[in-house]
Amino acid sequence: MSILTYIAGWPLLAALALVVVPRNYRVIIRGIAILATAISAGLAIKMFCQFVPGSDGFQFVEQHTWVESLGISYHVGVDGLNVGLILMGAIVGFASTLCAFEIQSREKEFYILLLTMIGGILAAFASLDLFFFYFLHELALVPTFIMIGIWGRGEKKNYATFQITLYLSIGALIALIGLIALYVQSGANSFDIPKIAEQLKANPMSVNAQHYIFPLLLFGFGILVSLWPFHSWAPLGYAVAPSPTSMMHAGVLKKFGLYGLIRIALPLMPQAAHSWMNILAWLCVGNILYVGWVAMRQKDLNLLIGNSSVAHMGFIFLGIASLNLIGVTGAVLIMIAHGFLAALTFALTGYIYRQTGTLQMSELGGLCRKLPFIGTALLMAAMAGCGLPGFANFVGEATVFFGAWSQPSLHVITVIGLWGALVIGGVYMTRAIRTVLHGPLPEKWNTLTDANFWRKLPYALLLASLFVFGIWPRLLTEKINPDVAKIVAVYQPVLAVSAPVNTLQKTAAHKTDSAAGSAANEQLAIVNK
Amino acid sequence: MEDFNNMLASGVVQDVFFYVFAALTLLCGVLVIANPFSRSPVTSAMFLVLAMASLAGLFVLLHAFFLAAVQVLVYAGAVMVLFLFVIMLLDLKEEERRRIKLFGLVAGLLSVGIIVSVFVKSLATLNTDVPPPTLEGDTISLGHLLFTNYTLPFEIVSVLLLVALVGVILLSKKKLE
Amino acid sequence: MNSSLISLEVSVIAIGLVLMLADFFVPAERRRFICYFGIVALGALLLINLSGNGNCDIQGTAFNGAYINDGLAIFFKRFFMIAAILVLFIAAEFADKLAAGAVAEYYSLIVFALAGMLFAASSNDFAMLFVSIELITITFYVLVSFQRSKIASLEAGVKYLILGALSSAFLIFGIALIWGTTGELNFTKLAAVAPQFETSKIFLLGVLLVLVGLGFKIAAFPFQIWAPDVYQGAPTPTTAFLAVGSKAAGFVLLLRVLFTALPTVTMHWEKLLIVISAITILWGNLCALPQRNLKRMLGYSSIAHAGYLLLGVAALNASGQAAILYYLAGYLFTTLAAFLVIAVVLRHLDNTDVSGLAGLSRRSPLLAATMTISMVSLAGIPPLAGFFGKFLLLKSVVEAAKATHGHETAYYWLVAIALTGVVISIYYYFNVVRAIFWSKDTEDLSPIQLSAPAKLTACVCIAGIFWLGLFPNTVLNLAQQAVAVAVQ
Amino acid sequence: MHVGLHHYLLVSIMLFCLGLLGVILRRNLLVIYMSLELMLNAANLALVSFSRFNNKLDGQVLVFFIITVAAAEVAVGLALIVALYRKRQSAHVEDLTSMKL
Amino acid sequence: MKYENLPWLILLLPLISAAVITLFTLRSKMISSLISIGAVVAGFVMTVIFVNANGIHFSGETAVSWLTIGNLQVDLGLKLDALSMMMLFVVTGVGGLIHIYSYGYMHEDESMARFFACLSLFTFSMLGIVLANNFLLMFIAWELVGVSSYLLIGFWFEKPSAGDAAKKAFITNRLGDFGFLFGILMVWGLLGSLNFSVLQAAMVANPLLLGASATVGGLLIFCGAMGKSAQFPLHVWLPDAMEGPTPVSALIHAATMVAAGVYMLCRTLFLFNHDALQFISYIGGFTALLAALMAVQQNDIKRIIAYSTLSQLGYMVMVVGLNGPTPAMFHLTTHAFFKALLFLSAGSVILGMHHEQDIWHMGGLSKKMPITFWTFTIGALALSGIPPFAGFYSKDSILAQCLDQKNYLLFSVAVFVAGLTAFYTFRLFFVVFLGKEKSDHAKHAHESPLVMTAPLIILAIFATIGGFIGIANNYGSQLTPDHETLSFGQQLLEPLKTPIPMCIGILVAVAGIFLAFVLYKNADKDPLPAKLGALATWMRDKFYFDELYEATVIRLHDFIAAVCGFIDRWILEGAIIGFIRGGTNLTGRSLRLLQTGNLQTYAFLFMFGVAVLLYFVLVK
Repeated sequence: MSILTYIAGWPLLAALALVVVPRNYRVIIRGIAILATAISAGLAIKMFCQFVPGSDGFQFVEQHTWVESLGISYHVGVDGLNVGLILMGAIVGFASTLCAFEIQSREKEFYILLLTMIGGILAAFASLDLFFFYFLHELALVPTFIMIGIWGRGEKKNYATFQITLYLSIGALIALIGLIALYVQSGANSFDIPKIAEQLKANPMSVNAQHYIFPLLLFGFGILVSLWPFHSWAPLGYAVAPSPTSMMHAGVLKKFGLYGLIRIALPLMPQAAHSWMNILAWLCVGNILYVGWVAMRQKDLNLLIGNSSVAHMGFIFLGIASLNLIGVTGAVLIMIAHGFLAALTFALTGYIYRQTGTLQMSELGGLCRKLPFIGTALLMAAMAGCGLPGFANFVGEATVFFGAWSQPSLHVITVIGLWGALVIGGVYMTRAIRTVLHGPLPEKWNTLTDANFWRKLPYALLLASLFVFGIWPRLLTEKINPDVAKIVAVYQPVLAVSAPVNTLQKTAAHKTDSAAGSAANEQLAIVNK
Repeated sequence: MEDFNNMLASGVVQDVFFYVFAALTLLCGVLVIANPFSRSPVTSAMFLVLAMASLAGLFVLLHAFFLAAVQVLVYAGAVMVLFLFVIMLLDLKEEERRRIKLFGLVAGLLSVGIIVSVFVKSLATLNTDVPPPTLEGDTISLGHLLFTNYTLPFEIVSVLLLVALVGVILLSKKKLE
Repeated sequence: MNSSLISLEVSVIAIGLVLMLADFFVPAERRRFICYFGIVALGALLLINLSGNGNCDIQGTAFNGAYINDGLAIFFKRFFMIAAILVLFIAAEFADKLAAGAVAEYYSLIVFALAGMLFAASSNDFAMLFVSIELITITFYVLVSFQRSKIASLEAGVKYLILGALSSAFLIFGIALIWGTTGELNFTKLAAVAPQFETSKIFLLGVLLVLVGLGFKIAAFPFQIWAPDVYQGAPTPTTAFLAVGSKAAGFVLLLRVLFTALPTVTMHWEKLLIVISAITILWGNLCALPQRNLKRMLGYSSIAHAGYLLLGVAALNASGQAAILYYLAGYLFTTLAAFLVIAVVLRHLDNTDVSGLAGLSRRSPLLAATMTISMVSLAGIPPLAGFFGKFLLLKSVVEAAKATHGHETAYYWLVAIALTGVVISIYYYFNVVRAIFWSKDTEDLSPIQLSAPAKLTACVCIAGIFWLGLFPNTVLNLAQQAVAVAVQ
Repeated sequence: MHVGLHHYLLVSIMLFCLGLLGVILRRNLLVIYMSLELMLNAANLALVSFSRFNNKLDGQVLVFFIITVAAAEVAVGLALIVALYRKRQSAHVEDLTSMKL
Repeated sequence: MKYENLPWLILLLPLISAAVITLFTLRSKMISSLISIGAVVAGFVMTVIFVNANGIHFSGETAVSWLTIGNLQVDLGLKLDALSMMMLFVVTGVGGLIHIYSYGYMHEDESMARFFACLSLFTFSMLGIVLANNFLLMFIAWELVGVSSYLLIGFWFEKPSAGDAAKKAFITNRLGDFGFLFGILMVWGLLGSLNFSVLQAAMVANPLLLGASATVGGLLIFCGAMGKSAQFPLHVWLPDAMEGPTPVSALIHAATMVAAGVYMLCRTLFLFNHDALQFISYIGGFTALLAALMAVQQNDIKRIIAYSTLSQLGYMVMVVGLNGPTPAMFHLTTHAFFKALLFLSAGSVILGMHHEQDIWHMGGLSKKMPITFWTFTIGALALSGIPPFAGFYSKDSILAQCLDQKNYLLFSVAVFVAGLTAFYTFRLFFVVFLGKEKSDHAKHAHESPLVMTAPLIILAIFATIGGFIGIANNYGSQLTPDHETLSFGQQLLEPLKTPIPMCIGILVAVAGIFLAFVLYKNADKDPLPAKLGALATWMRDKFYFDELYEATVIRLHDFIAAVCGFIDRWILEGAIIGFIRGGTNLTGRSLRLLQTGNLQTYAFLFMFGVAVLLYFVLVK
């Protein structure tokens, strides 16, 4: 069996096991959950290291037919697009299981639901079969509903619960229709993505068909990713959800739609994609600017973070909309980076909430004094959130900007994106830090206690991953690049026009190490005389 | 006598009888549902009996003698007796004249009107040049058919009757201990 | 002619009689256990049937083609058997709400209704169609109004009676017109001659009237009006059987009439079918939305599900009919699970409001799980049976949209409406889930004692729901073979 | 002209619709039920006349079934109405609205 | 190129120390501070070794590829040439001294470890800016510098003012960075590379490569400098930044970070066309003037120096704009010496005064803290451009450049500013050190410990001799093509080459000092407001720029945010979604009304259904 099956299988298996464990064996329940997710995280790292960049086709493939009459099969495998996502998902899953310490009542149910969610989404990312791709993602819907319902916070709980559930199912259903239509139109009589791709390569879909399938996928997935103006479920939902849930959701599940767009919509329906991209680009302005401004207005820390994470989706969409190697790679980078980041921030706010019982920023303040570790971590998270170099997010955002800029039609939007990333992001993040962490510490918070080792673990883990990929992005880009290149190859004719006119690539291209030095020297010599 | 036979042969008599029975049936039908003089269910029931009887007459004109008999026995006999029994049992008094909701009436009439019109319209498309009828609905042929081709439905109906029997007992038994 | 084909039906009727007679020999206080005999007997029959022994799965016709035993029939017969067995289990739980003296009759009537359904499954001419439908309907008149002590039950009975009689009057008249114009009662023969009557208005009128009669049974718009009241008033096991058995019987007959008897006619009516299914979906879901009474809500939702099933009819292709069969199979376990919980939990409450489920998750995890899974499956969410069924239905419609010429947009609208319906339904189904897990109403946390059979039933239902959601192969193949023979 | 199939069918159709009207207009359950019987009879008439003019007996067999079934139905129905009347002391449809909306 | 890995070590040591401190030694002040100081001092030593090995006049690069996506190539690359070497000296040298100084200054603050961690982080990122060989790497370091300054300004985060100042600095810098990255994108889009050498080669090969967008691109890149070097209109953050500990003010907001803008301009000068440079120079001149005027009426010892920093930065930017990178870098270096010196002395004064910063509570400190007094004096003289101190030479070269470019307007501005500089510097000098004590803090003031005074002395030495030890040579050799290397003597007498600016410079400086002497010799309150009236208040209130921005930029953003918030809450959430939910619910409730429970209605509906069905199928 493929390692991927194990990565996704352990959590699901653990969920099943927990069903039979009596509910008062709390330690055992936690133990099983943490162990399972730890194993799958470990396996994910192993898989990530063993992954061979740029080898054509998928790796760690496993396939079993499931319903041969419909051409549905359990088919998993990774290439550059999802290898990082699976790694991210597994790590975040582990972290969120650790953060589930904060759940005090009815743990058994909670862990079962959480593990189902984790396993499902990991498998969904690994799946190369349209049907399972959808099927496994939907496993998370009911857990989300129940988790927010039972363990959620605040008085808007019920409203938020139903809103998030309905939005997610609307999006999912629209996407489902898109997928079915794709299956029917492709005529491959198979849900297998590679098969469909081949089939369509041989005889492409009619532009007409593309033009009604693509919007279905775009908006279906878009709703799942809280594309403006379908975003309003996200901040509220994350604000009321218990932090492990919002970690998984904002961190991992949200990436599903984007992954779907890149994996399915872009390569299979090039003409439609190309003509829809301008609309997408303008919608993502809504995410970046509008939602950014909305975030500035928030009084509740979680709502602010939720809005900011919606705003971040805008950059990913921008990257996708640029339809070129740099932009799409950047989009994938942000997807991974934001996964870690969102999980981190929600974990931290969850800790603060458990300590203080509120996230109203007006009531907090000066927490850095009593919670140095949490405070510092939150500071770092905020900085990463407004695109500070050193964190993975910066790499992604910068890449996206370069990608978008090399698409002349997107110049304006790129600039808007810059403004959103650098200024607006900076403003609300620093404001939040100022009110929550800086300033005098109110009397009532003198009793707060900083995280102990076990509590620190998830935060440290997530921060570490942010740093690793932020400082050495080649770990990811080398894997992502070749496969993105395959996808955007379709659009090359389009791009050839817009690619920056540069005669210097040859000189700039092969210069690493001190060879560069000498190269530069000669040029300088020319310069100086 | 002589010319009467001629009339029979030419079918004039049948026609006359048809019109008589048809008129009778419809008239009684009308009186069943809307009787200007009395709204008591009893009168409705009596007119229903008449309607059934005259239908039996039409059956005879259609040479369905056995069915005519069954019609009289089962419907005009058993069923209507049952009705009357129930009416007596419940000694339903005169249905007090409640105000008929005008909207309901109009809409009802409208829909029924539509149905009638559609029926009649489509009736017009029926092809009329059928060979002169020769079929005789006598008991032998009917019974033969019933016990060869239609055995299964016949048996099922027997089960159905059993069910009905049980049901009626269960529903109308004074007290189930 | 091999009348041995009907051995299954005959033995079922025999079981019914035995149950009825058992009344004499069993003391009143033990009578509720009579049904376990019936369950065992039916179970044995089912096993024989599934194992393929006996001659239940011999394909062929009998009684001059009036009776046909093909894939479709076999599929539905197994379906009805399972349904009846589960309903009997529910009835056993519910028995203490029935008059002690009549329990045995209740069970036997269920079995007779089953017999009617079995005949319906393999009826191949209009006479059979008529008598089997009437057998089902008349049995249900009694079953619905069985709780004589409750006004609601009687009232539901009368409503069902009058409207049922009305619909069968239309049905008869329809049959009369069809036979009158074509001179054929047998479906197979009809299929041969029907094309030359396609223009004859009176023939089409007859077909429409037959459809009216069947539409009433499956509670399709505009003949759905009876469903909520009857579902609410009837004793819970009856409601369960009504929701599953009678609806399925309606569908098998619908499939026979539309696709075996009159395929050529049906092909011209895609618009009509599309409209009906669309309105049915919307109507059911919209009305269920503000509903607080659980049984009534399920009544409305059963209308919606009839609408979803009609998607498969409207698709006018084999995959659509296979989807209908699959969906019904899922619907069987899902609905029966829900009614089992209702029968057990809400039996003692005077009203069957959703609030009655408050705190169920603490009172009885098993029942809570059962109800949740059933609701989620009804809402059509993976990995449960309901999802795969809806998936197949939608797929068939999209395929139809691709195949058809001129009606694409109509089909796309149909899909859109179906989606709307699903989303609305998610709202009210999840409301039930909410009531189970957290709610503002006062929760009595007295744990519920479950009898072993009830536990068994719950587990069977859950297993069925998951099985159909996760391992669709077996049933899907069966369904596809079934429609393969039913539709040429 | 000669009396033919049309005339019989016309009669049966009118009878049928009379039944419909009765169901809509009358409020007494028993009378409504009688109207339903009228409709069944209309169907019977249609069948018989068809069978006469198509020279096929099947229609009459069908009528035979219909009459039997109708009888059974009537029996059950009347029993039901009686049971209801015992509870409610009324056979008026307006009094049967405990379940609505 | 020998020891080519040494620069990497120089760059990474501070980062490592920062990491080590945050991860392990936050508990112990001692170890942390030693690690941090060690890192930067080691950096200085290694710089010396490296330069000795390779000489200063060479240029090379060492790079490893960091990110390669299609035609986006970013290297982790170091550009090693005179410019970066000199800056290395400044950063590690002056930085090292300030590190040492802070050990004394901060040693009773309980979160000293955190302080040194941030300091190391800053040093790392500053070195990053200096050594970066491509735009993106420089931008990265640029951002990191911004954040470390944010951390250090907000070091005492419990003080609301500190928090606010940090926030302000960060956001203002972000505004600049926005333009900077925008410009970078533009350049990359047109030239297809980020590497400085490659770009320079390209631009030299074909100066018109940037085409129409040359001016815009240049100005956008200049925006970065505007933010970091606090040029008008983004100058508002620097004075507030004085909320940070004094060493921070000295290191970041005087010596190094604020100079980064100027450095960046010199590094990328080849990109700027004439118009862009014009604009830059005027911005610089205006800033210089504005800041000098503000400085005249400040009463906080640190703020006065801060404003003078502003105005000196204005000088540098102006002269860069006047196509004189050499004078700019020259002045940058000397300024680093004497401004650091002034700040540190001010710091020791503040410490001696127990954190009293208002100059009107000081006075007569010359006896109590002699060393500080003398070092400060040297710094003041250097700043006011009195020969033979370093400031004289660099400032003179600037004035000369102005004349050389025939830009008389800017020349006169520069001269006037020189006068003002001398005036406010010595205003401060007289009020603080001479005259009588104006508070009892002043009476009990005491000299600072050796660990603080030693750096003062070293800096003082450099502030004195900095003008003629070949700094200008080293810059010039790279920056100005026709630069001839001068011997020591030539350097000493360099100003005589351009007598006019020299004489005017000295003249106005002396005049300024004299005026200050007249006004503030043992004055115990400021006589100026009486004389100047409204103008004085305007100067004191910084010409109301903060208020202006408060009223316009911030308000506007908040307003838009409010509008979006409203739309999100009420239109999108409330109206639209509410409408859909309510609408569906209402439809359901109204459809339900047909379910009257009345059998007759049902029968009627049934029949009506049949009628409609028949009608539509058979009639229509």
